[in-house]
Order: sequence, then C-alpha cells, then structure tokens
Amino acid sequence: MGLEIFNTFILLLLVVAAVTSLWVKDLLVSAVVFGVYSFLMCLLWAEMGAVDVAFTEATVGAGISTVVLVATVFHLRRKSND
Amino acid sequence: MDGGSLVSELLIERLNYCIYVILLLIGLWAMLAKRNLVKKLIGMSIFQTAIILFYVSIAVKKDATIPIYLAEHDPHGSHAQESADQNTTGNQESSQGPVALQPETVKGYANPLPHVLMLTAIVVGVATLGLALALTQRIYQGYGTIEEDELLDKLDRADERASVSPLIREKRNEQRREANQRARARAAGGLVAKGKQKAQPKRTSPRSSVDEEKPEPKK
Amino acid sequence: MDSFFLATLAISGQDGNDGFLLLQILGWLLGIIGLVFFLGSAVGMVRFPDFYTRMHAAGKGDTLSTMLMLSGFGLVTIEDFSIGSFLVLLKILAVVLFIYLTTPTSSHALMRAAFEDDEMPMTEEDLKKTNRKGQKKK
Amino acid sequence: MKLFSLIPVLAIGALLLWAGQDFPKWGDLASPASKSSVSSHFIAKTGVDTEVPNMVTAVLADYRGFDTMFETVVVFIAGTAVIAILRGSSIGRPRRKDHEVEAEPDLIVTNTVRLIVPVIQIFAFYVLAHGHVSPGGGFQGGVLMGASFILIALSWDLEKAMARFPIERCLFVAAMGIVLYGGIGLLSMLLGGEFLDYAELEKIFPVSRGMARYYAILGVEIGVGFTVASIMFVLYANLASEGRLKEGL
Repeated sequence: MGLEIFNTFILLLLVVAAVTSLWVKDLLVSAVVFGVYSFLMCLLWAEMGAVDVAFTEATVGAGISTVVLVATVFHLRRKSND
Repeated sequence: MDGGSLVSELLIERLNYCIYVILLLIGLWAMLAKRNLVKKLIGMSIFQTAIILFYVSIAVKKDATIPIYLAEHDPHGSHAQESADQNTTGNQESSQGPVALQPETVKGYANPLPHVLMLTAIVVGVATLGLALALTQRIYQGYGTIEEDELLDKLDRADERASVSPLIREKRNEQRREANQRARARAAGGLVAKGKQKAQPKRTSPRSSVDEEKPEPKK
Repeated sequence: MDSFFLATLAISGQDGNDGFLLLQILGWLLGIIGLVFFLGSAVGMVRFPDFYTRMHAAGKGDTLSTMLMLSGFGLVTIEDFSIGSFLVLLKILAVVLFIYLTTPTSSHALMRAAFEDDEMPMTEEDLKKTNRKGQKKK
Repeated sequence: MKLFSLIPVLAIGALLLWAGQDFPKWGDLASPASKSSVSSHFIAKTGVDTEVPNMVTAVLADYRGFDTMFETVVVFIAGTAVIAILRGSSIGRPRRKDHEVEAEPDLIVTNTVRLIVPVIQIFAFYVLAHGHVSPGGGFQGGVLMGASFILIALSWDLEKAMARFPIERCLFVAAMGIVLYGGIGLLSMLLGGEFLDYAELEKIFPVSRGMARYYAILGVEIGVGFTVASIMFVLYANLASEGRLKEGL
C-alpha cells in the first residue's frame, strides 16, 4: 500500500532494462542499455530523497561507466555468444 | 501465518523488496551462468546497484524532505539569526549559540547515513569496474577470446603444455610417432593418397604440432 | 510570443496573484506542447524506415520538446518576484541554452559517423522495393 | 551449467524473500535504521557542530572522514593498477584497423566542445564548492572534471587531451589529493586533536570551531575531487587505447 505507482513503474522498468542488457548478444547494445539502467536508478533515488546519491549515479554510473564499457568493447570482439 | 497473509505481506506491502531480490538474483545469475566476461561484469554492477538500492530505500521516511536543512531549521541560517536577534531583546539565556533540532523535526528529514555509505560505494564501484575491464582487455590480448568456455579450453591446453616433464613428453612423442608410422604403413598398404590424409593425427591443435616438431631435428 | 510574455509580466505586476496564475497556465501549456512533440519524435523513431530519417525525428523532436518542457517548468516555478525564484528560472534557462547547443551537435556527430561508415540514405526506389516485398509476403 | 547455476540462485532468492517479511514497510518512520540514535544525532547536531546545511557532506567528510579517506585511496590504487596492468601490454601488436575511418575531427563537434568544456569545468568547481548547501561534493565535482577531459579526448583525439593532462601529471594530482586530505588530518593532529579532528584548526585560523570544520570540509572535498578527476581520466585513457596512451578510440 505504501508504495506509490510511480515507484513500482520505475522498478519494473529497471527489471526490464537489466534483463535486456544481459539478453542482447551485441556487447555495445548491452553497454548502452546498462546506461539506461543507471539513469532509471538515478531517477528512483532522486524520488526517494537521496539527491546526493542520485547525482553521483548520474555522473558516475550513466556517464563514466558507460563510456569506459564502450571503450573496452571497442577493443574486444563485439559479439557475445550468450 | 497462513498462505494468504504471507502473500499479502510480501507481494502487496513489501513489493519493493521483491523487486530488489529479483534484481539481485538477475545479477547473481549473470555472474554465475553468463560465459562472456563483459556480461559477467555488467551482472556484477547490477548486483551492486541492487544492494545500494536496498540500502537507500531503508533511509526513506514518509513525508520527509531531502537531508539538507530547510532555512527555518538551519541553526546558522538567516532565520536562526533573526530569532536570535529577537531573543537578545528578551531572554538572554536562550540566545547562547545555535540549538540542536527537536526530535519532531528530526523525523522530517530523510536518514543521511545510508546515503553517505552508498555514495562512496558507487565511486569505488566504478573504479573496480575499470580495473576489471583492464584485466578483461589483458585476457583478450593474451588468449584472443573473452568467452569463458573457450578460455578454459585454451588454459587447459596451455597447462598441459607447461606441466608435462620433458621425459614424459619425449615418451608420448615416441608413442605418437609410432602410431603415426603404423598408420602410414597401413595407409600405404591400402589406398594411396586418400588414406594418407586420413591417417594424419586427428588433433590439429597448436600443441600437437609444436610437440611433434621439436623432436624432428634429432632424426 | 515575446510580446505576450512581456504583457503577462506586466499584468502580473499590476494584479498580483492573477498574473502568476496566467504564468502557470502558460507554463502548463508549454509543457503539454513539448509532450506532444516528444510523442511525435517517439513515433517517428519507430515508424520511419531508415537511419537518417529516424535520426531526423529523434534529433529535432527531442531538442524542441525538451526546450519547451524546460521553459514551461521555469514559468511554473515563478511564484513571486523574489531573487530565489528568479535564480531558479535563470538556472533552468541555462539548461535550455545548454540543450540548444549540445543535442543538435550530438545528432550531427551520429549522422556523420553513419555517413562515414558508408550507410546510404534510403532512396525512393529502395522504398518501392521494400513495399513490393511486403506485398508479396502478404 | 546454466540450469545448475539456477539452484543456488533460487535458494538465495527464497532465503531473501523469507527474510523480507521482517523488513520495515516503505517509508516506515519506526524502522530500526531511522530510530537509531546515530542517524538522529547526525540530523540533529550536524548544523550545530559543523555549520554545514547539507548533512550528507558533513557526515561524509567530517564524522566519517577516515572512511572517505581510504575510499579515496582505493580509487587511487585502482587507477594505478589499471596503468600497471595495461602499460606495455600492446607493444608489437598491430592496431586494429577494421572499424576505423580516416577522418579529421569534425568541425561542428570540435567548436561546440570548445564552447562547452569551460562551462562544464566551471560547473564542476561550482558543484565541488557548493556541496555544503546543495547536492554535490568532491566525488561529483571530480567526476564532472574528469568527464570534461574525456569529452576533449572523444571529440579530437587522445593526444589532444593528453597534451593538457599527461599521465604523469594525472598521477601527481591524484597523489596530491590524498596528501591534501591526509595533511589536513595530520595538521589537526599536530594542533592537539585527533586525526581528522578539524575543530582544532581554530587555533591557526581566526574562525570559530564550527567554521573551522566548515572550511576543513571544503579542503578535504577539494582533495577528493583532485583524486577522482584524475583517476577517472586515467581509466578512460588507458582503456580506450589499450595502454598505448595515444590514438585512442
């Protein structure tokens, strides 16, 4: 009861993003969807009142870690077997 | 507790915990079952964010604001200054410096302690992710693959090559050479060209070729 | 639009609360128009046939709708003529300027990367071919 | 293998769900974490002790300063480990050419980046210095500063960014951040307090005890920002070029 509709919706979207980023066979797509996951997480934290954590996640999780993942995948084989 | 109340306890009142558990399990399953190393690392990050999400949601209070003092509660803000000025005209005792918040106002702020713990965890998390990605790049340079099963195959072969002592290797090579000669003799007895190709050793991996090449000059 | 905005400000200066109500309505209106453009760009991303047209929908619709929605937010946040609410408006306008600079640049970079990767724009003949194929499948 | 790994996963899931009945409900005011005397003390007394309105910054840099210092050391060690792992690993290895186009840096992109990089850096300093009264602080400001250099490296090439922030300078700045953090702690220890007990700094600065802690938190955050900014750039520069530190992405 205490959980609002907004939170539930974002949480379900989080599960969808997590599953998608592990499902796809292209590692570049996987990295980008992981960035989407980080942004959703940041939105959820901002809604929970943890503004500092949300700010950190927006800069670190969605910014740096996506860039670092893409930079790594650039030097590896892009296709993954599972 | 009967089944119905358990379901209502878990699925309706504590649905958020169910979703945290699902996220955590997705991350754990990816770390265990996915064979690609980058996928494993993404699973690790999902695992980590699920735990951080759990911690941050513990800090939520109903109808509470963010953990930054409102202007009227800040002991050193402009509002406190004004009240201190008013107090100096009246009561001298109560204007002695700033006052801590009352327990009722404490309930109006979200809990800052989990935020602090998790803020550093996120930054350390990206640093360790970078370290793990550097190791992944190094593995790809060394073995040419980041799939776990192929990697294990190559590691097995490398182990075998490295661990066998020279005497045993010599003996094995001799056995293999004898087997080859026998096969060649059989092939020469039978069909001419086709049989010879078939009688070649089945293993075409780099190890067998290397091991056979080494004794060659002794002949 | 500009003169209307100035007129609203003048009204709000004279009548107090009614003018701010007008500003709020204007802000809501801008936000709704922005959402309509956003929906348009989302539909375009799904419906358009090739990469360039899709980027056309995403780049243009995204920039315009985000700018509209943010300026709507900025108008809604004005509650009085204090420095605080004016500072919030100024910050939101800075974000609008930033988006005006960066989003078209990023879509340009994407387009250019696709062009140098020899991705050809779809011609009318290609469209006819795909239509024929679809009809055959049916 | 995949089915086999489902067994521990489902077992852990069942265990966690079973434990989930005991957790507090969403936004419960009487949850153990909210009722504990520690967090109530932080909320009530932070403003009195440190004069910092943002409780998260105060707890991060003052009450739990020892923790944050070693978190910063962990970030520094991760950066140096990345350099150590990737340095010289690709000598004599041909550079991959298959997905590469011969192109000048794009005119529009470079000019826009030329416009917005100073704005990003000013914003990073703003976030760093304004973290006392608004969301922000050393970690966020440092990451933004590192991101501005990554943006330069993405829009021109890695050499252009490395000319502005070479790897030796990165490591020096990162180490200086930790030295600044530990130095403030040591200074307060020399003045008679304990390690990282900033209130003792009032003996050399003409401010009250609360304001001494306020300014010391700012200094500590600047140290954290230095380390995080340079290590984030080190991570990108090494991973994008396989440790060559030139001709990245």
